Amino acid sequence: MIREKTKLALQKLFPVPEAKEVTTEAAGEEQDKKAVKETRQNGLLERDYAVHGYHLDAQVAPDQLLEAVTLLDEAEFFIESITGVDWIKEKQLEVIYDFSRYDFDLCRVVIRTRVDRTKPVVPTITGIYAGANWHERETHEFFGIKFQGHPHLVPLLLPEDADFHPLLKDFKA
Amino acid sequence: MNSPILLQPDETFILNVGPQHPATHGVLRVKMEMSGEYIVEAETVIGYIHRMHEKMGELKTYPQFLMNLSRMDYLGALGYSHGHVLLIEKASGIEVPERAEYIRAIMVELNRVASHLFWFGAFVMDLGGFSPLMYALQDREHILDMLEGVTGSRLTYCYFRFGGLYNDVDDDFISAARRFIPRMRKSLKKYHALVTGNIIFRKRLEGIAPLSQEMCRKYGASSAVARGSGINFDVRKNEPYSVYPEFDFDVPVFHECDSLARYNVRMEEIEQSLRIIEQGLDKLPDGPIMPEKKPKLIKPPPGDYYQAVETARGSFGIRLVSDGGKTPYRLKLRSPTYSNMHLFDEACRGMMIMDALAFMGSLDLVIPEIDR
Amino acid sequence: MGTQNVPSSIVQFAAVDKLINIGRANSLWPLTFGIACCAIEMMATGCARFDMSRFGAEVFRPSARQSDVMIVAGTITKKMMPGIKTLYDQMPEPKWVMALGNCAISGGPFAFEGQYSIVLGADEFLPVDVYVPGCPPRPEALLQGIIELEHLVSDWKRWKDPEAAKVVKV
Amino acid sequence: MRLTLLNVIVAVVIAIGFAALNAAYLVWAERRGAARIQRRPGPNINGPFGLLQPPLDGIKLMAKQLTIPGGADKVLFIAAPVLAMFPAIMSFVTIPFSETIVAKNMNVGVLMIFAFASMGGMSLVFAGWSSRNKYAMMSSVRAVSQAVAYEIPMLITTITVVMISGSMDLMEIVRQQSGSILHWNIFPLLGNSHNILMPMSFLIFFTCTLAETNRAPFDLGEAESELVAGFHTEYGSMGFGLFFMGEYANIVIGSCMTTILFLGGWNAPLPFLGFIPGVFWFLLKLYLLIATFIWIRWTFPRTTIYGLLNLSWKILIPLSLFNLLFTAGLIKVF
Repeated sequence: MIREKTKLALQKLFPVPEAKEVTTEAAGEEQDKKAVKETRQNGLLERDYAVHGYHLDAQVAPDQLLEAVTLLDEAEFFIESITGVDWIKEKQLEVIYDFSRYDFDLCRVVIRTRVDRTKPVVPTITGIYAGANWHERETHEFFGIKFQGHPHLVPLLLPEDADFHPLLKDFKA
Repeated sequence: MNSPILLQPDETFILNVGPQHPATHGVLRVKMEMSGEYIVEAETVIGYIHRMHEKMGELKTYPQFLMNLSRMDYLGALGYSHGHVLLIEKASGIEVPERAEYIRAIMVELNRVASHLFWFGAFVMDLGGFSPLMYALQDREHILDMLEGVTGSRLTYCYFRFGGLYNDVDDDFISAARRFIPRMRKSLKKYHALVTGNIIFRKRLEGIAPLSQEMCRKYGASSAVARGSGINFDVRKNEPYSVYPEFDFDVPVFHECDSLARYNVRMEEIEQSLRIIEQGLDKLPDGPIMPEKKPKLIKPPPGDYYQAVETARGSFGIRLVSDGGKTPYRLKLRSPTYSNMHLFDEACRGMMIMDALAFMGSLDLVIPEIDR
Repeated sequence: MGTQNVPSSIVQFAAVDKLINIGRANSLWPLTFGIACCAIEMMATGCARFDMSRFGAEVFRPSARQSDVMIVAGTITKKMMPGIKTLYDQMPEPKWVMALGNCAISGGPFAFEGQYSIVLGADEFLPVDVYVPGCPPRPEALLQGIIELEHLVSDWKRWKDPEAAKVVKV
Repeated sequence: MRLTLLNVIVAVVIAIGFAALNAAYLVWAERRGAARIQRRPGPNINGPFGLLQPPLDGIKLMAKQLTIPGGADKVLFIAAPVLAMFPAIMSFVTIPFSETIVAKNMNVGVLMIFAFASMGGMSLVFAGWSSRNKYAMMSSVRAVSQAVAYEIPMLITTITVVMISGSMDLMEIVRQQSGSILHWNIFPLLGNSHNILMPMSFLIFFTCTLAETNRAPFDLGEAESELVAGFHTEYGSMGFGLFFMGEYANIVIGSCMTTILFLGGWNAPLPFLGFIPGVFWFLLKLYLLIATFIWIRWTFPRTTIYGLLNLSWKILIPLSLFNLLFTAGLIKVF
């Protein structure tokens, strides 16, 4: 099962004291409710596919990102999308990476990382997935997240000289 | 036949293809660095029809956003709406009656046939043949008639509701759909005789723009782009949703990796969609089309939800981050053509402009869907 | 309505002018230029069932230099606006603009609070002659728009106005 | 026939009239024909069967503003459309429509028509070069390579016919083919040579005509989905109109030449049909060929530029050379 393999591989990213045990679904739900109040700690969660639509959910630190994505690349995942979420109350920006497989052995993996709203810098994964290029440019223009090492980080959908980030919650047209 | 020549970097010029160019099917611009007729470097510039669907998703309530999905991709609108309603139903735990799901599947497949027909015509027009467009659009009009009778509009349907449908199908629709299937099969035969068998057509597509499986994976390609490269990937089969497991249909996969393979996949998909429609009409159960108990106000519990569906253009993903409010906290639309088009920059290097534009046609672009 | 003052014709002769206007009205060549959903309906209008060619208006020219009427079919974004302006400037006189669909008229469903991306209608920067509402307009509506434009270009009426005929009877 | 000034003027005026009328109504025929192939009515409201459509289009084009793009080479830009129309009209002068209807017969008629035909290619080059547009430029480069590639097999095939007839006089070539359909150069079984390869040379010649007139599937010069509008991207109003008319005039010339060289000109297909005037047969053959042009255009997709050149250099030229040798051998034997 690719799900088990990926889970084990991703688990290695988290040192034992920090990573909570891989929680079961019931605990995951609890985690969810808590997440509204407090920021979620880095770690790996197994989600109920029937409710959430994906299996593995790993929150990593920005410097662990490349490692995690490399793991998925080796397991032949394809990149679905990259997007951001503006958690304005927690003063954080979240970058979400979706991965899936061209396979009947279904496994959807979500990698997420959180950065401070004032200094949103995340390493680029274009070196691993060439297709991340546009996704990262889009996330950059919508949220102002800088992808360090990106070859061509200019606005993609907005005009070339756009300097606003419309999907931030404090954006006013 | 079309081996790239040795390019002298100092002999190039920049050619702006688009935003108004007959081959780009809308407002797409490709900045091409050309050496004669060969492309050295291409940079796709998108966003000329960026209409902030995602921002509107955050500002509108859940039912208000239904209309946006059909304006995102106007050719295969119902497939996108399907993804949206499935996601919200999953997130807020709404049960959907079986009849509604069957009707949804039938409608989505009809819409897929219509979309593929339009693509077929436009693609052949890119190659310089005009008449197939007319034939394809004539067949498409029959589908639009049927859909219009039930959904009330020709292109931008707002037919699906959370939990069910806006309108039940009537006997007219069912008999029209049954009549349509043999007619479409006959037309398909005609198209194969007129276009697929044409020597000029084949020569223009065979061996052009090979896309490796590795490349598809790195860019996240789906639909005919992936299936033309020998990847057996169809969300309807790989990640079954709705009532698709009930249907018996095949996923066409071709291993040639070229433009002709992509063409063949889509033509074969029309036939498979017809099979689904046929089975759907046979199996269509009686019953209500809206659930009996449905929350008045849709407020999915806080959390993160994802739903992927197979639309006419490939794997469409929609992500909802909810904070429990009346409007989504974040709604991300993952459009399939966005990833498919992204391939173009890398794949068209060293091609001649005419092949590159034929290749662009084989990607089945709908620009508002890329730009969202 | 009425005969339009066409900037290119400096010397005007009534009869010749009338003939020229009739010529113009009956051979409106649109620019191949689709932006969004409405462009699909525009293509459907050119195709078998509705067939714009009956009115001599099916010659979609890809080059702005050869076209007479620009059908703005879809939402105009701020990024696209300069491009459309350039295209309009490239068209030789006399030229007409048709705003097809709600987006080209007023921004349509995308005119929304917090909107940062679109221009609210083609008439913000182009002299629009005919507005065809709908989201998207039906092909029949576009045909009606073309006939309206013909009336606008020349006084000559293709058909008697059925409404007016009724009034005469009563 | 003595050549007087009046004669010449009348001939030229008739030639211009014929060319212009043909060009205008072939546009109509093309639009109606395309519509028929595509299951729609086509322009049918303006006048009976839409017959007033071409004059209306013409009026509109003439009354449109003339634009010359900034930075364009003005002289060449204006000369190009004239050059597209002029050789075609001049070629009409020497075409024999029947035994009597010919403006000026020349004993080197074939040569003259080919000389003017090569000038047509120049107009595309001028147009593309002078309009200062990258698409037009690319199109004109294509047009040159296409013209060079297709003139060779066309001329070689013509030489084959000239060898059979032993004359460069168009009327003489037609007279040689009198009799029945089996005397025509396309099936010369009863003619003076028994060349069984002639149907092939007919096909070569016809293909080359398609390519020389820039018609689909060889319309790479104005490849709409690639080069916007090709060499006439920057031409509006009557400049564009002249290119349009020139294209159709060239089609008429090409079809006339095919009729004369291969289909027996004004000769009736069967001897007992000889009571019908020759000009009827000539026009019948001519318009059937033109209908084929239209039919092909709306059926086939466009080839690629390398496909086009490969077809000429790798297939048509060797075939026509072989055909030439074969014919020479046959003439020697019989």
